[in-house]
Amino acid sequence: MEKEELLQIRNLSVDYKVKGGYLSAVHGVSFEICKGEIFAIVGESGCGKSTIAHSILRLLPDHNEKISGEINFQGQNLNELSEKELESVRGHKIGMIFQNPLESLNPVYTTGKQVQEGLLLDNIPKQEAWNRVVDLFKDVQMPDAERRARSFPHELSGGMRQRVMIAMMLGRNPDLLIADEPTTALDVTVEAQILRIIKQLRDERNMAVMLITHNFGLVAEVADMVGVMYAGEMVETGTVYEIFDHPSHPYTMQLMKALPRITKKEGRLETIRGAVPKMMNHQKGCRFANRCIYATEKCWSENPPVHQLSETHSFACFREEVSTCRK
Amino acid sequence: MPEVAIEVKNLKKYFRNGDGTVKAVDDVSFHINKGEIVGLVGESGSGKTTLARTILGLTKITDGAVIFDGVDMGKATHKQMKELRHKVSVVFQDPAANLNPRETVLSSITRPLILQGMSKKEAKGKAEEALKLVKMDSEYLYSYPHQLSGGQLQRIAIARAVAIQPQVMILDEPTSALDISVQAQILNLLLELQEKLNLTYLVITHDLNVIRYISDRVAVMYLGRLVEYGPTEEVIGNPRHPYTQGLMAALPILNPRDRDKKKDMMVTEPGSLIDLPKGCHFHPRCPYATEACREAFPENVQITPEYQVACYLQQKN
Amino acid sequence: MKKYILKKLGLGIVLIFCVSFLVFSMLYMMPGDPVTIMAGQLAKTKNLEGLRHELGLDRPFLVQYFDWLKNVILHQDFGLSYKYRIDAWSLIKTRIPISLKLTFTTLIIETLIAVPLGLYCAYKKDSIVERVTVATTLVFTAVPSFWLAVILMLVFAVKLHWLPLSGYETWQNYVLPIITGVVGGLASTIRLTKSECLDVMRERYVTTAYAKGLSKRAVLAKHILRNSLIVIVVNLFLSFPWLISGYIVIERIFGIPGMGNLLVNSIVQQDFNVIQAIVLLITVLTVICNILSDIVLGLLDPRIRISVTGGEQ
Amino acid sequence: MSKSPIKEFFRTCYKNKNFLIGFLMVASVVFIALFANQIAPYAYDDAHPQDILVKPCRQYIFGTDNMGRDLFSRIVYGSRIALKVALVGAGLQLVVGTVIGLICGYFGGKIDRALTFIADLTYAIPGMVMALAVVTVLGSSLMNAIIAIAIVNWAAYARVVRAKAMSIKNQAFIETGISFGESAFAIMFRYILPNIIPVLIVTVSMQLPGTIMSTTTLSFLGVGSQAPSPDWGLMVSESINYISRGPWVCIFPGLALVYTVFGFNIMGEGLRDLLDPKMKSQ
Repeated sequence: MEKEELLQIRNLSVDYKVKGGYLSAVHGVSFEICKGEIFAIVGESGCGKSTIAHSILRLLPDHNEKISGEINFQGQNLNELSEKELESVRGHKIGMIFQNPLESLNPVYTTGKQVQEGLLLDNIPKQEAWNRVVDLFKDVQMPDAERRARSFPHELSGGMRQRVMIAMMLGRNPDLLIADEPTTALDVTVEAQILRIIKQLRDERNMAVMLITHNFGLVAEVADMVGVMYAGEMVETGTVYEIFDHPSHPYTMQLMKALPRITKKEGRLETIRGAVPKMMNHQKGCRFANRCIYATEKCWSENPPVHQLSETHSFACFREEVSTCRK
Repeated sequence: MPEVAIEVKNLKKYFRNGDGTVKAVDDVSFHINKGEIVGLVGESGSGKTTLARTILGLTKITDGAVIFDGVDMGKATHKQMKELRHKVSVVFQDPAANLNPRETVLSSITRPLILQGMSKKEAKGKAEEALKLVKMDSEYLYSYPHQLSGGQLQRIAIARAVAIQPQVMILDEPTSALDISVQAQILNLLLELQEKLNLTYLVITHDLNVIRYISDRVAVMYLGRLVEYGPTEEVIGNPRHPYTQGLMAALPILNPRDRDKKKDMMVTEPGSLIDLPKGCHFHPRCPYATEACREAFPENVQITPEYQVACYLQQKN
Repeated sequence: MKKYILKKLGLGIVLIFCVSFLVFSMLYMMPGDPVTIMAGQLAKTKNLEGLRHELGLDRPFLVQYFDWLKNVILHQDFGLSYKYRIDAWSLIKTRIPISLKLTFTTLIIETLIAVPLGLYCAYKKDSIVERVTVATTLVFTAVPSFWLAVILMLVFAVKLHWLPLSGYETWQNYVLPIITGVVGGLASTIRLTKSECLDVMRERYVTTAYAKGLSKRAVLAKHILRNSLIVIVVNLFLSFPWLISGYIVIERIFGIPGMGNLLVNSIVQQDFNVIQAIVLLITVLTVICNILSDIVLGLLDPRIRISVTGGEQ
Repeated sequence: MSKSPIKEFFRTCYKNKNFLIGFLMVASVVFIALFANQIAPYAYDDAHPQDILVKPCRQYIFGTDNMGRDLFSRIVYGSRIALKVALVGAGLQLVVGTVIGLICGYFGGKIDRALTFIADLTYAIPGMVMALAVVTVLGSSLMNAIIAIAIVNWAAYARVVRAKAMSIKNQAFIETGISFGESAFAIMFRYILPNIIPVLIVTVSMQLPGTIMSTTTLSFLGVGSQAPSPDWGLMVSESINYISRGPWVCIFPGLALVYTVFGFNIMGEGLRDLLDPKMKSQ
């Protein structure tokens, strides 16, 4: 299958201004997303995965951040666009949904109206836009679509609200959907439903999805490609099978063994010692060094090199003898 | 015959809500054996947290009984209740909210001991011991909660729960707010403590993988009713109640190779306690629903003494 | 929605009754004896008894209360003013329009200045206009209106002779009182508008609106403004009674014969029936404003409509 | 980790200019009140019949009033009244409001409904009207004025405390406390109260300027402090009768009041920024 690159991120860094310097939320992250691909960015809280998602459309809530690097999307570097130019990308080319669907919807408008609002940006008649809204609601398998379009957000369940969000962002046929922890606030059964909808829409529309999550279950379920984040850096990328079958970065390796896949009768989970450090942007060395069981002198002073294991699989570490951990 | 730690009989907990009543826990009966780890699962609004709060004596029982060491909590005298409070302890989900932000770790751990009538000095010794049990340095005794990480806070909450030497510990989503690497630490710690101190756990969580890892038996709740309760392998691997089947189909796989395993997922919207259907609460979503299901809630079917299912399908077999 | 309004109305009526009882009993229990005040110090004891009987003040408390209430509701009869020896209602009647005129004008002017300014400050945060406004409002909140009134009077009436010192016949008489009133309420309205607007700007749904591709202008008009309007409009209604209260002092200083002025005079002269009537009247006004604000809130915020009429949550 | 509280205090001041300025202004008023005897050249009721309505000059830096009393001395002594109002008034409101708010928030149910209704009742009568009614019953004096304002204002504290207590009471550490047998009293005062102190400080700082102003307004209306008290409000009120002959008698007490209230105001503003990051930048 021929892959066509859609989004290319090169050396993206995001620093937050804090007293006494810059806090490095994201550092030197590079990856590509191809058309029709689900790319999952996975990592623990505070690893900067959400910051990446928000910086692509420049939607970070504070305005004291500094974004550097390239965000190449369909021949444009989004990081260099003006606010006005970016407006034509948002919603139109790239849609985004968020963790808490209730907070993400305006409580004073009906859900249908909020979806319609985006559609009207394409200068279509109101009635046509409304018909599209109902169609979209049906696309996201909203029960009783017509009536739900006239409901207010707080009258809907969590799962339905997230469907509204998806409908809203799909309305203008974007090429990329960024989903920031889309199911975290939802029950497992609802989570499964939402995931299935996202997958289906990807299949039907050949839309790429950037899925931000801390949940490896979601990754295993839907992702094609995975990027593992740790403390603001992307330590390993690969296909979902490469990551789960042959984790190569020490962090990914240990994380895989910490997943509760077994029962207590079969053994104990492995744990990772220590805690995530806070990174200021002038610090050098591998950010995982303090918790790594393989750490050497070099890890503290130099940035680790990137190893390319296959066309798709790469990781950043001084250790090269990955074959040993391939069971 | 294993010894019973807690027995819940026809427990009901109703709340008044504007015009109507909300049956948060309705006619729930089950027992937990000593030394057992029981996982309680269910979607939000299933009543699992209310059940835990009732067992903890945080909320008044509407009807039924929670029997603990032969004493019915609903009818316990003030003195009996005081004793009971030392036999159950609890750890909640949110590490940051588990400890009083204005108290030191020492004060947080020793407070329940002092309430039991222990001297301050003795209590401090116990606190040090408890910290050792959860593998933390005693220097943390003088820290305030905001100086500690989520994992550390959860360890301290566990230390406090263990320090009073309870028979039963209720763990309400103990790892939901934690990262995977820390979650594994806490789960292992809980297992270790359970073996060492011969504790009984009731673990409430929505994370089915966690339940599979640590529990001996699993209880499944749906809209205030206990629908299935039995050994973990059976309930997760071969669920009998249609709701449990749907729930387990949604169990997140932790290996992409499992993607293609066929699943019958529930496509319906979750029900709501506000608008309960007559009969079995699950029948509007149930593919096997019959006339009987719409009439009355099914009785519990005892498959083995340790395995119960509330479904008409099981009655026929 | 209907149920919601009825509920608020019912609560309002209960409140008014409670206040009427409270006010009546408070004044009943106080140390001064109205009959003595009315008859003067020199009256004979026997005459006092007669007068007391005539006024019905020797009956049990509850009987007096219900009698009073009945007269108030059926005949707008609040009893006699002990001081002026005329019907309290006819004394007050002429004063109501004066006070209302003042408060309405003030409210309108204040809103026209404060709301746009507050919105501007939120939108252009850290601009010079914002900084100046913040500093000015801080100073304004520290200036008591009685002093401001006196200073204004000193400068514009006594020294410059631009405006009359006191009275209520011409429009010039109202300029200084209204300025005082506007300044008094300006600061809090500006702050409220600004902070509410800033709060809304931080909401998640504003991010969603941007993510949809809306322009900055559209987000501001359709989402930020619309949502912050809820609190701003509600506040508008709630500030009305607050203004009436503020005008007690201002009316007194500028010698405007409104309700406030009469209230203070009646308190000094212990003219109970008049006090009761005015307090009750102002309470009714306040309760009406509260109910109106609740209704407006329900109209503007669908969450409230539904929560009361029994939807989910 | 554990810096000395004094150092911490100065660091805080450095960070927040509003608080620093406000604090210095309030401190200066406190200083003047404490050392009024040393600072004021005359007693506050010391009349000089030969020096009636003297303009500000070297002998009387703020001039004299219609009875020949030194205005400067009266204003200096008046600071004591202002601070008494602040201290006693805010203290009264704080204690009553906090206790009632805690009880409502913690117990909920019928007690809560009853007390909330009473609070609603006080909200249904505009503050100044209510205060005037109370003073009518109690009689005119400074203390009664303070009590009247407290009756008007306690509900503001109770509301804040109640809301906060309700949000805290379902937190895990409180449920845990109850589960191991804490009494209701201990839960309220050992668990909830320490955690709402920042909110209380913010509330006091917001209510205090208003309390001083309202009480002074009552004095101005003649139902608070009585002559010859050097209450700033009363002084302004007395000056109206001869305002064209001695405008300074009206100007200076007012300025003193504005200075004091402004000090409390921006100190509160600063405190709010420091203690309640959510209310920041409002």
